Amino acid sequence: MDLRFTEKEIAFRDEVRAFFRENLPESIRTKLTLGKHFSRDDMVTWMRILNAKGWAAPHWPVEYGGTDWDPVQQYIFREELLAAPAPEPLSFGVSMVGPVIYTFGNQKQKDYFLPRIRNMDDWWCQGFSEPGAGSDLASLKTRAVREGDHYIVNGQKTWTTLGQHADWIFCLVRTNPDAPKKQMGISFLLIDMKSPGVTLRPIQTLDGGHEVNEIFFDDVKVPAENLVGEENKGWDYAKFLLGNERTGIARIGISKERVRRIRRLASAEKAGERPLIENPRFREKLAALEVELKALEMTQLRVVAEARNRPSDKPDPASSILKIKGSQIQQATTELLLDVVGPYALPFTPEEEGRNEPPIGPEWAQMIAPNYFNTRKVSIYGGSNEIQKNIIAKAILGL
Amino acid sequence: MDLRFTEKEIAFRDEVRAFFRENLPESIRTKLTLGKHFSRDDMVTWMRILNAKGWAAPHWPVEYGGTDWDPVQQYIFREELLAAPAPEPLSFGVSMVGPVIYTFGNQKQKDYFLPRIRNMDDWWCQGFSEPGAGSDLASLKTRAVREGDHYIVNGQKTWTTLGQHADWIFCLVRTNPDAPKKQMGISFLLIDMKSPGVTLRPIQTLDGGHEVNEIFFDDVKVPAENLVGEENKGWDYAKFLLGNERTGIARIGISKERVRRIRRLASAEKAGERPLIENPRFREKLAALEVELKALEMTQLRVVAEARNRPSDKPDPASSILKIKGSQIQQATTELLLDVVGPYALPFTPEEEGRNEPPIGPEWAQMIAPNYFNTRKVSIYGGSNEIQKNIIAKAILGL
Amino acid sequence: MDFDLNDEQRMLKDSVEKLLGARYDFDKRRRISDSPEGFDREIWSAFAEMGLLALPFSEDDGGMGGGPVETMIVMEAFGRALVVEPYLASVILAGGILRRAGSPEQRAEHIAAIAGGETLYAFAHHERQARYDLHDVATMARADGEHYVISGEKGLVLSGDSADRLIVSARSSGNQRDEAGISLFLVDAKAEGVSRRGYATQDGARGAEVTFDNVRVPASALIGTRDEAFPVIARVIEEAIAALCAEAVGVMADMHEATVEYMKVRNQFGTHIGSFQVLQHAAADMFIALEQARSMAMFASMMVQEEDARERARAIAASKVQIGNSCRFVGQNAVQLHGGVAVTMEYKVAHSFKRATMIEKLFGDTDHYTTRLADLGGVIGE
Amino acid sequence: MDFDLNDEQRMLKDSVEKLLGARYDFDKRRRISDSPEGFDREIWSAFAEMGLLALPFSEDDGGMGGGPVETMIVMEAFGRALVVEPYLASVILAGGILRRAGSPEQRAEHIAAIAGGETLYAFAHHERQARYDLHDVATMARADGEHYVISGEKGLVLSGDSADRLIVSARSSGNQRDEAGISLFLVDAKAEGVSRRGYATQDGARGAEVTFDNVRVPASALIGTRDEAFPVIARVIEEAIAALCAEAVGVMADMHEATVEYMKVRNQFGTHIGSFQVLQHAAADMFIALEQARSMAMFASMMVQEEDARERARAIAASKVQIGNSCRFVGQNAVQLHGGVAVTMEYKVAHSFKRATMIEKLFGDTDHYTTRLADLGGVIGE
Repeated sequence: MDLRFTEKEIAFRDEVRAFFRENLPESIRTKLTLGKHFSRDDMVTWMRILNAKGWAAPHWPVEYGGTDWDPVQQYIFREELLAAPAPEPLSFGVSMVGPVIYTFGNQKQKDYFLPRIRNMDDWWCQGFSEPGAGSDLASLKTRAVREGDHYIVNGQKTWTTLGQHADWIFCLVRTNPDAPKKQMGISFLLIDMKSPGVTLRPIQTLDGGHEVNEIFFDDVKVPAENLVGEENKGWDYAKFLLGNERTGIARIGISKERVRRIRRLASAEKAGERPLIENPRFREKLAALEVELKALEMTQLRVVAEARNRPSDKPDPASSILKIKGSQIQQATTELLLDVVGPYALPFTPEEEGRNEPPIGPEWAQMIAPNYFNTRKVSIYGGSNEIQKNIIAKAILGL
Repeated sequence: MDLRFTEKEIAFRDEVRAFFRENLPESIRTKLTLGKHFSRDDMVTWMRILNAKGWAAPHWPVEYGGTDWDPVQQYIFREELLAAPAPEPLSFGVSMVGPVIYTFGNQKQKDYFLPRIRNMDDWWCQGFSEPGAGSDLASLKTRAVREGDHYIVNGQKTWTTLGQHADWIFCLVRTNPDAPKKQMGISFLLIDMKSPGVTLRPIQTLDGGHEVNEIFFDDVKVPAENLVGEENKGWDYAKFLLGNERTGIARIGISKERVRRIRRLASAEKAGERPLIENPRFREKLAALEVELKALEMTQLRVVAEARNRPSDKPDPASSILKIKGSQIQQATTELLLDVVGPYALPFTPEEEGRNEPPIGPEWAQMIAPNYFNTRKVSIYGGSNEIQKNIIAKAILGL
Repeated sequence: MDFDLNDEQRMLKDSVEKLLGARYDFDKRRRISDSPEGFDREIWSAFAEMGLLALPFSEDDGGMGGGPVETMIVMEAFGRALVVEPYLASVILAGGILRRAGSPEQRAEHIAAIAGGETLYAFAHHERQARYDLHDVATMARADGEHYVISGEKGLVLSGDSADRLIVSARSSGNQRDEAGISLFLVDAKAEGVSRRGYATQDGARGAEVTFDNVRVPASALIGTRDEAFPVIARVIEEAIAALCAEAVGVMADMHEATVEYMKVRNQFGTHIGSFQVLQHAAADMFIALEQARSMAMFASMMVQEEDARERARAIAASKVQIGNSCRFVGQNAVQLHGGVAVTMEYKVAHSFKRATMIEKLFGDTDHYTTRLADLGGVIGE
Repeated sequence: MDFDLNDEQRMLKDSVEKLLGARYDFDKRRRISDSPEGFDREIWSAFAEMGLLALPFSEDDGGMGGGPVETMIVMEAFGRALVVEPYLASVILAGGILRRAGSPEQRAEHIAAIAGGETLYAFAHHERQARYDLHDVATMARADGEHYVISGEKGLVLSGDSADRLIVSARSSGNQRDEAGISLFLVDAKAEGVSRRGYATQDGARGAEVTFDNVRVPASALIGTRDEAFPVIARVIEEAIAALCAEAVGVMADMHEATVEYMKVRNQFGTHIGSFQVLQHAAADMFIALEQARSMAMFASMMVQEEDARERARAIAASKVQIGNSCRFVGQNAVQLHGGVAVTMEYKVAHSFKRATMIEKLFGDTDHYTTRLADLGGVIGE
């Protein structure tokens, strides 16, 4: 047992860190530091920089353009990326549909889609959630009926993140409504967003942003060749996909970057005659949060190290800890930022490209309340924290 | 709406406070201030002082030796008593079996038992809980079989508080094992502890004290005249009794007394060069707890004031708030005391009557860890906090 | 001790709730908030007609002679409906200053104007560097013969963009963080040298940055005693906090009811989510937090009248701490129990959550008042 | 990075667990704790035979050359079994002092004695007024020719009542709260002027108050450099904290397992209580707290070797905070989920809860280390 990084791992970390320092465009870094949203172009630019280096999808098998990094290297890469802070590679492509395609798709699908995902030639979005379903994903209602070499799709998806930028959507659709269990009779379909009958309605989120959408399918014709794997087996692929999603969901790198930012801002911001960071109550809240974050980092490393000994299609149920604690800590960092900004949390300045006016209050204060509001979602999505505790109780504790 | 006490209420409070100041034996007050247990004699002495004044059972109807105080006065009396700090009148007599007897008992039972309860001629204990039942009280197994003018009782009770001092025990016993529901077929029986076949086994609690007992009934002959009310209706009487128990369960007076004690001790105890009370972290924890306590006091007053408009046999489900928050705050006060004492929580000095040796460490530190341990029970007994939340969800929120 | 409303108070409660029920549903509120002025002058007139704008003023000043309990009733109803009209700014803050410190002439003129509803007032006090310290005032008021000349910047002027008149705090002597040396002035919002930049607030209301560039006012614009405004400001902010506590109770009660209702109708895994014990207990915990807050809002309303300044300060600090903790707990749990829908602007609970969050921050946050309460020796007393 | 035990470590773990499984069940532990000495010399001999008492000492000193990971393995197993034998006192504390500061002669004699198990050592350091400040030492050591004369009172001497030899900290120069000026001495527990009052501790182990009344020791009793003992003491306490963290993990893991098992067999309302979702989530929350503590116990074991004193101090402070929080949470919930049975001495969980509570308090509590970590600038770093 040696919990320190090896020299090789440290060298790898330094290489990754240097690459991000030298290649991440400054304008993107600044947006992330201020908690602002990046644009479609920002994401495409960044993905192509990573792809040119061979790092757009490092966890993919080498034959599909991935790397041979072990779980610890994958972890280091990801955390350095978040701490830079750089945008995460768009997960809908590289972390969700990509692995489903290379694991369950046919050769033609692999050849066509995988390189385009890595290079962000296609922007993907996810069509799983439906208005009536929520955490009970399998109760979805969107129908796909086979007619000759096409499916005709009707229904509605919701919470489609960044769907407004998307070229393609991967969907769970019901192909057999008479299956004995709701998890059966679901298929995994790839749909071109430009298909006639696809319409998108933006959902304005409580932070004032436009990040998620509703998507309506009205007699949409989808070529049968866009079915992934077997018909009616889609639930298996979805479970595989959601298992992958849980990896790295702790987002330790983001929280570390925020903790550093809190310390920086609180050193500059005065509370009374002295910097806020010297206020005992504030500094001790920060220290207490750092303890939880450090503990979670160690827990994450344990799960990562354990992954070396695990079959990759069996996600560790302990990763539910990462989701629960990770989301709680992310939320706590936004609360502490709210404490830092104090009364200047109040003004609301909508993000607009090309705005010339100076903001109300300090520039760094603009996005703090919206980030706090918006971060409430992290304990809801990707399997709510209540669902995660059910998983721990059942899968780990046997209750 | 006027949330202040009226002048009449203030005068009443002053009268009560003065009576306690003048009549509570100093040795008893000191024991309570140090978190020590008082003896049987202490309790009898104190109850007789109260009874002489007519205050042994103030919430009883005047005809049975109670007072005509309204709920606010009852509240004031009780809180002044706890804050003195004086021992609470033994609840098993005046708050539990007493009201059951005067509400459901026959004239002979009233005439005999009620004056003896007030004057503590009889020490009562409670025989409800059984080893297998816990929060599911109605699943009790102790049997009583009618034979002529007697019942023959067999079974076991547990968690019998201060049973070692008791002259009488009131029991729930199963008289009809074939009743269609477990709540039916239960009767309420008064049993002389000196009856042949009653044995008592002390349970040592985790604080090292002897407060609770197991009681075994082995063919105990109980005269049928000791049945309260009707046979097989005991569950109704128990519910009535438990509803009464919830009143005043917040024990605000105890917590107030402890908060003051914490402030006093922390002003004397040094942490580094300065008194602990000047440590920002400590003092702010105390302040935060005081806020919760003050809020609970106001909530309690609201429930008390509301009680003026409520039928007395319908306990306010909002009293579940008092139980939950009250127990949490009681526990929090013992945690803060543990913070005050610091490393000197460690030595364990069993309480022994007539011990001559000085204690290890300061006298005031002796009972702090035991009190902390023992106070864990308050969120378990009297309907655990989980049960109370079920009550709120169902009875108030309609879930 | 008596927690019941008297007949008049019950009538007040009924009529405010009826008005808002009929004319201030969630859709209407969204439209009002999105409108250019960010509030509705017709509703404001209705408030005036009902006497709400005259409520806390003495009958001698042409008011209704209401006390803190009456304000509590109105603010709780406003909280439920998420009212964005400038009641806090014009009636409680500016009105409070005038009521407590205005000369008979000032009171005659301005309280009538506030109560009538045609003229809007705002209190320009908070400055960027002050954070939560009421005595931190850098704006200067220089005496110049029979006039004062005011210069400085006020950052968070609630409802300041639509106000016709501003009450400005400025330093007439002493150093930036002295309690002594602060004075209050009445300034026309369109006076020369006053410039404003209005903005929306996170919770759908309005604020303004106001800059005073050598604004010249006559000596008669001084409210109260020169250099001695601080106690007045502190007292009025205490009244505003008591009002906010009541508003918060309304916001939370509405969120809690909406959550419980949602739990009864939202189905997942083949049953309504209200049947899951974990969610039931979360709703019970929210209820407890709400009731504890309600208790402390009542306590604040009672104690804001207390004449002993230290006792009053303890009570207000304690109330703000409880309200802040409850706002955070109830708000976060309301969002969590609703799930995805609560993070969209289409559900009221998102707006309520934002208002609850901002109430936490207004006039000093939970940390600020916890520290202050500790400095004051707690709220339980000897 | 590698979280796996190597073969030797796995063997160590297996053999300690096997020994305790066979000879240290809960009934045995109660009997041992209730015995006059409060520990079992036969078990102690078994520990010695297994090499546990020699574990952390270098092979040059006749030890096994184990590091913090080996100590972690042993302490976690001790925590599960609630071992009351004086391992912390004799091996970790007194042994640590000798290992780090003893002269070759002292090490040769005393480390062999500790490792052999016949002689028991204790560390007499803590004084009543010191609270959690390691540098607060009022006990005096006055030089007198070739001797030192020691006078003072030590309050919390862990396992001090059975110790044969005491390592005593005393002030040889400076003021009571100076870091400089503290020295360490080896004193025979039966030396003239030493008086002891043994006591039981809340968690079923033993301690002693030790009074030194002009106790005369030769200069050769000095351990390490005169006046410069503080860094040694601080370092050894850090090692003791890392060991305690591991013990706490064992205590908590056992409580958690017992709770989950109890939930599976305890029936109420016609079903096992483990079927109630609220209790399931409580058990899940306990599990999270336990795993977070386990992570930090590993972190402490790794970082206790770190040579940068500031980094080491941050890591130890952070670990103690996490352990303290987890101990409280897991302990309180274990009791709550067990219900009544857990507040009796007849259930192991009550004893585990008490040990967990005392671990929180030992060598500085959660508040103490939270403040300290804040002073050190946190644990996340730049």
